[in-house]
Amino acid sequence: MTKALLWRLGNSLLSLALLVTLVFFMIYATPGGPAYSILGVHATPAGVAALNRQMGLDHPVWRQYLTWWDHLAHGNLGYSFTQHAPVADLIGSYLHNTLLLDAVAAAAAIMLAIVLGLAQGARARSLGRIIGAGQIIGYSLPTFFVGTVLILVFAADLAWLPPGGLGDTARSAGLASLWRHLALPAVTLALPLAAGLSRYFGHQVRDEYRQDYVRAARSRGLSALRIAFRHVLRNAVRPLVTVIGMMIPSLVVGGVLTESVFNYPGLGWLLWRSALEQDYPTLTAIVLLIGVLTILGNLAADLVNTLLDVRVRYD
Amino acid sequence: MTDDTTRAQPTMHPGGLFQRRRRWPATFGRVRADMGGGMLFLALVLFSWIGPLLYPHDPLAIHTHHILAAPRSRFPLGTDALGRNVLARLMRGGQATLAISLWASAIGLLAGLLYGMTAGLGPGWLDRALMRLLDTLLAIPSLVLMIFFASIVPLNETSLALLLGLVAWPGIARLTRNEALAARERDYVRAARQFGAGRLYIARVHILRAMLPLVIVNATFLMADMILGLSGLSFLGLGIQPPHASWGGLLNSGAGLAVIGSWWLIAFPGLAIFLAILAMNMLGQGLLARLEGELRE
Amino acid sequence: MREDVVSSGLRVEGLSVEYAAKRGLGRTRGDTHKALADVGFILPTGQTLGVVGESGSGKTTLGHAVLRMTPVSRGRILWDGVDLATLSDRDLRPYRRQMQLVFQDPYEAMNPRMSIGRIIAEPLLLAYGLDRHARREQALRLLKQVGLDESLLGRRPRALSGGQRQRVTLARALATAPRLLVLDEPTSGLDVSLQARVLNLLRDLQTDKGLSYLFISHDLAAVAYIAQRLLVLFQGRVMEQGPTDALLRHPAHPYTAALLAAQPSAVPGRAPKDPAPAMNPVADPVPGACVYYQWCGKALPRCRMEAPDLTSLGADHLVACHYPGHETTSIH
Amino acid sequence: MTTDGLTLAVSGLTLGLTRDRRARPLVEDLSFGVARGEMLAFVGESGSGKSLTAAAIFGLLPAGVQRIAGSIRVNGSELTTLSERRLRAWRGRDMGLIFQNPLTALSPSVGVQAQIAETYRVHKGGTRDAARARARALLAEVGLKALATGGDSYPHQLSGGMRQRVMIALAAACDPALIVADEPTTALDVLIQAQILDLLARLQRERGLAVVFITHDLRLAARYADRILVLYAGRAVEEGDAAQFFTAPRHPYSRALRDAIPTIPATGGRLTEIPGQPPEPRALPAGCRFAPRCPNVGDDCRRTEPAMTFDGTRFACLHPCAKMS
Repeated sequence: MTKALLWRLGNSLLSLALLVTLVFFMIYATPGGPAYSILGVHATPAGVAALNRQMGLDHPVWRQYLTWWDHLAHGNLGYSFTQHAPVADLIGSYLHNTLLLDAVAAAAAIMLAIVLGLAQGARARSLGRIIGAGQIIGYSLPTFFVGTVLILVFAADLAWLPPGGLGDTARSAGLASLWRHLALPAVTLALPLAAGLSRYFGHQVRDEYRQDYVRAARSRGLSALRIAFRHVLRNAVRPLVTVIGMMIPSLVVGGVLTESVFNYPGLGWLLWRSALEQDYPTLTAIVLLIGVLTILGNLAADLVNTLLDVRVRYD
Repeated sequence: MTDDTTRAQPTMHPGGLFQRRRRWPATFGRVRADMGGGMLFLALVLFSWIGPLLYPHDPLAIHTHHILAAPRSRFPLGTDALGRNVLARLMRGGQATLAISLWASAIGLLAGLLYGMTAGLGPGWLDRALMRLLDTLLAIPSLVLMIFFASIVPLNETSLALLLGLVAWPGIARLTRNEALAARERDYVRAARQFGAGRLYIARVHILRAMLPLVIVNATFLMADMILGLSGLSFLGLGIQPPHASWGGLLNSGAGLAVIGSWWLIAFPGLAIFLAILAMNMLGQGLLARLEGELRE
Repeated sequence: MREDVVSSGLRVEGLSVEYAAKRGLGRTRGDTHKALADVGFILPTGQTLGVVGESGSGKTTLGHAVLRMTPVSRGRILWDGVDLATLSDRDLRPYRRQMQLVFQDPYEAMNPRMSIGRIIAEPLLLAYGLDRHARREQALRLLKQVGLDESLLGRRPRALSGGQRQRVTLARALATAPRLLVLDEPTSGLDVSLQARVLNLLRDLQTDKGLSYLFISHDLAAVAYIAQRLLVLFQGRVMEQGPTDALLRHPAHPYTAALLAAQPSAVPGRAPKDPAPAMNPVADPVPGACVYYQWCGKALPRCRMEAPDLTSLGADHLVACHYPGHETTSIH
Repeated sequence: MTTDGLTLAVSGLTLGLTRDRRARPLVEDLSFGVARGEMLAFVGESGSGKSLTAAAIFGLLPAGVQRIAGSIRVNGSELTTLSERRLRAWRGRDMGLIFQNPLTALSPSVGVQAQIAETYRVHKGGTRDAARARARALLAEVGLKALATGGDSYPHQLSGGMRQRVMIALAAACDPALIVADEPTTALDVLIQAQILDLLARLQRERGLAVVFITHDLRLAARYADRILVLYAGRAVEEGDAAQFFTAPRHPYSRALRDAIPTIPATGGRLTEIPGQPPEPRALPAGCRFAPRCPNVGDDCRRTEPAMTFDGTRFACLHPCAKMS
């Protein structure tokens, strides 16, 4: 078991190294290179050359690559010329906001998914059909559309909740204000997640119900509730851990769109702004960070799964 | 078809109390799902391409006297802030959105198939290397990659289709590879090898054909992702550039104005995107259910 | 073994198949799992060798190894005097046609998307490159040979019954006019009445075509019906082999005896039951002991100290036991 | 036949598809009884309806199949009129079911002691500790002393034979009067098969259980059961004492089943084949269902469905085989 854990850890480290390399070549392959975008319309060949020299971009590839690693190792993610701040400093607070939003949305989505999935799997014919229709609609709804509509209804028309941002005073104004600011983005983000997760979980529950052991339990006179909670649920939740790990990319994608709609100062919003402003150092750093978080998330899910369940069923 | 499956009485072990029985009439609901999805998609395609023939209005024409006009007879879906006809823009935007998404899906499907087949049928070390690379690529969510590249390349229909397609293939690649690996170990493939079949024959006849239906069904989900991705990019201002219309772009330009009452600017493009994605998801899900039903023994 | 017996036919010597035991971090060196250890037998042309053993005994691996469908670690597979174990894949090709495998699960062995006609014709296409017309003709002939109706030609495997499927895979195996068939549990999934039909068909085909069979089964009675010689495998090792009659009448190895006692032979009424030995799975094998030591009802101290070699009891009857047919009180 | 004193008495049981009303029943007019301490073997090929009958006894018919007629009495009480809730109290307490594949029939993430204890407590109440103690005693009784002491084990940690022993312990947890074993050894090796059936026979003797043993293997039925009932395409074709049955089956199908099995030592002759295939429930032949495959068939067989008659054994055939063969 220790070996299995080490094996997974090694795999993840390899993925991380590959990721860093991949991102490096993504920037390296940028047509014109970063100097052009930094200088923008003022770019002259001489200016570009000077900046390239200044940033070490005239060195051979391998040297740039090593420098890239060196900088990363020292936590140096570059300097944002549009925001006039080191990228590492910039990212910190945005990351914090994003993690907050993601955590709230993910928690809501998971809880909803378990309830819906259990109901769907246990009552595949009647209720399951209705929930199934809701799910397919739920994850077909584009996040940015839902967000816009929510703003329109709850912020513009009803004026119940703020239309976006986190409000400069959000933190100082206390938890209530924070929740009010979080409500709409969190709902927007959680909706497609809950739809996808509950569908997966519902199938899982339904498959468990088809297993022999459920009928065997019935043949021993166990009640439906007992079978559902003591036997079926236990088996159906296990794969959910993996799925929650795999949920991270959807969370990020949804997050970028949600944060843009609501002007929520998170990583996704920053990614969007820096893409529009062609702020490559920031853009690169965020892509890298998201990749790292995803890999770590999957690793965490793997580890939890390994700890929970070392056996291989039905082999 | 149904007759054959119910008539077959396979059961490896005779008897056995609760052998899973195939429920024959249950496919009815699923058939409706893929039919409904297909019809919906067809309707959107007709709207986008045949619509302009029936409603020939210039999507770029500016009607200065009708700025932000609410839907009524002259402009059935109203006008935007520059006084452009929303219905005409919606049709033109549909062409752009659907065409680019289709091309992108085709590119993604092809690239994914090639990559997956190479990994699944090649030697073990190649498989391991390619899969490691794929895992890493998958660690960066597709929209993030799209945003990254969209900020670099000049944006037009061709570059968007390429960009989306090249970001989209890993999912298909992984599916293809897994299916190929599974198929390789099937007894009928071993049998073919015993008859002297070469790698290419097995790849073509037994593996590709066996998994193609599943891969194609999954390409419908890919198409849904592409519509969402393209619309998302356009919504973020990184897709089709104004003044050209796309559904996501319409939503983007309308979002600010909707707050002050011009609801039609977001309602119709938003609905269009939703319906297009829904159509593909329904189609895919229905087809998948059929396929599973067909393969379940 | 006598050298002169086999000039034509199959002769296997010292066949071993080992898998690297995979654990977590890739392969651990030297850690091998012995699926087959030092297996040898002779199968003269036109005869049947029955391979008997329980799940995990390595009997399926043996069938696959003989056909080189699984990598062979050591040993010789002599087919008409040519060692197949050393041939490259390309050199092996002409021999592959001469020996075919009939899979345990016929449904798994057929591409579900192909018609029965195409399935049977596939080897004809691959081995001889026959045209469509000739393939169809041959497919019809093969179908008839296994007693199936030509109306099945256009059907899919899933529309067939278990017995029909098994006969289709048999027809396909016969397409390349092989001389040896490896039959892996060909009747285990079939109902009794269909099982009889397949067994009879196999007998008839053997008489007609002079085929050799390597017949793998856990059903001792089915094997006894069709095989002239038996090979009893336990954990990848030969426990006993010899002529069917002698082996069943006077089982020398305690494992063979146990198998025989456990057979649901058609004893009318409630015959007194021979209690089968306790087969509790024991975690680790005792190093240096007979592989059957932990299960054996007749084990003596020597069995723990020293693994027995395969020794002759005369008349082609070999057994790997220190005390063949021995009646003593066990140390267990 | 009097049903008094029988542990299980089934009469006129008819099962059919819920949706397809044109189809003939899957099981038709089936009657049998099992007394205390007796083992009755159900023998038939796949599709003969033997497993459906077992499911019907427990009121666990798969979706799409329903009981059309017939009575099922356990210890004299009618089960078919009970509500699902009332019937639940009977399952596990008065009758236990053993499945074909113990790996899938045991709950994978609950320990085996816990599963047995759970079943016991649901029906008999008592403290957790008492139920655990009972579970341990049962495991020891079925020959799993190693599992009866110390911590709990999960099904995936056990071998196939051990799992089936656990299944038996589960079925016997509440001292039921009846055990139905549905192909209990089909998934097991020969040696384990013999052990499991020996165990079942021992429990039957020691506890005076009524056992219904469902199998496709006539040899196993003959070796372990007191009586044998042969099913063909949903109908009973013959029923009788195991020993007598094996020496002189009267129904041509029973005889064909017997003669289709290879024996040890081999007799040298050919095995008897049964031509054709069992009929589909949707396309049953008129008259006797076995007529199209029967060597003794006469014109009358294709017209009238033969009723059960008694002549040494009970059988349903117009042209039975000779009394001594």
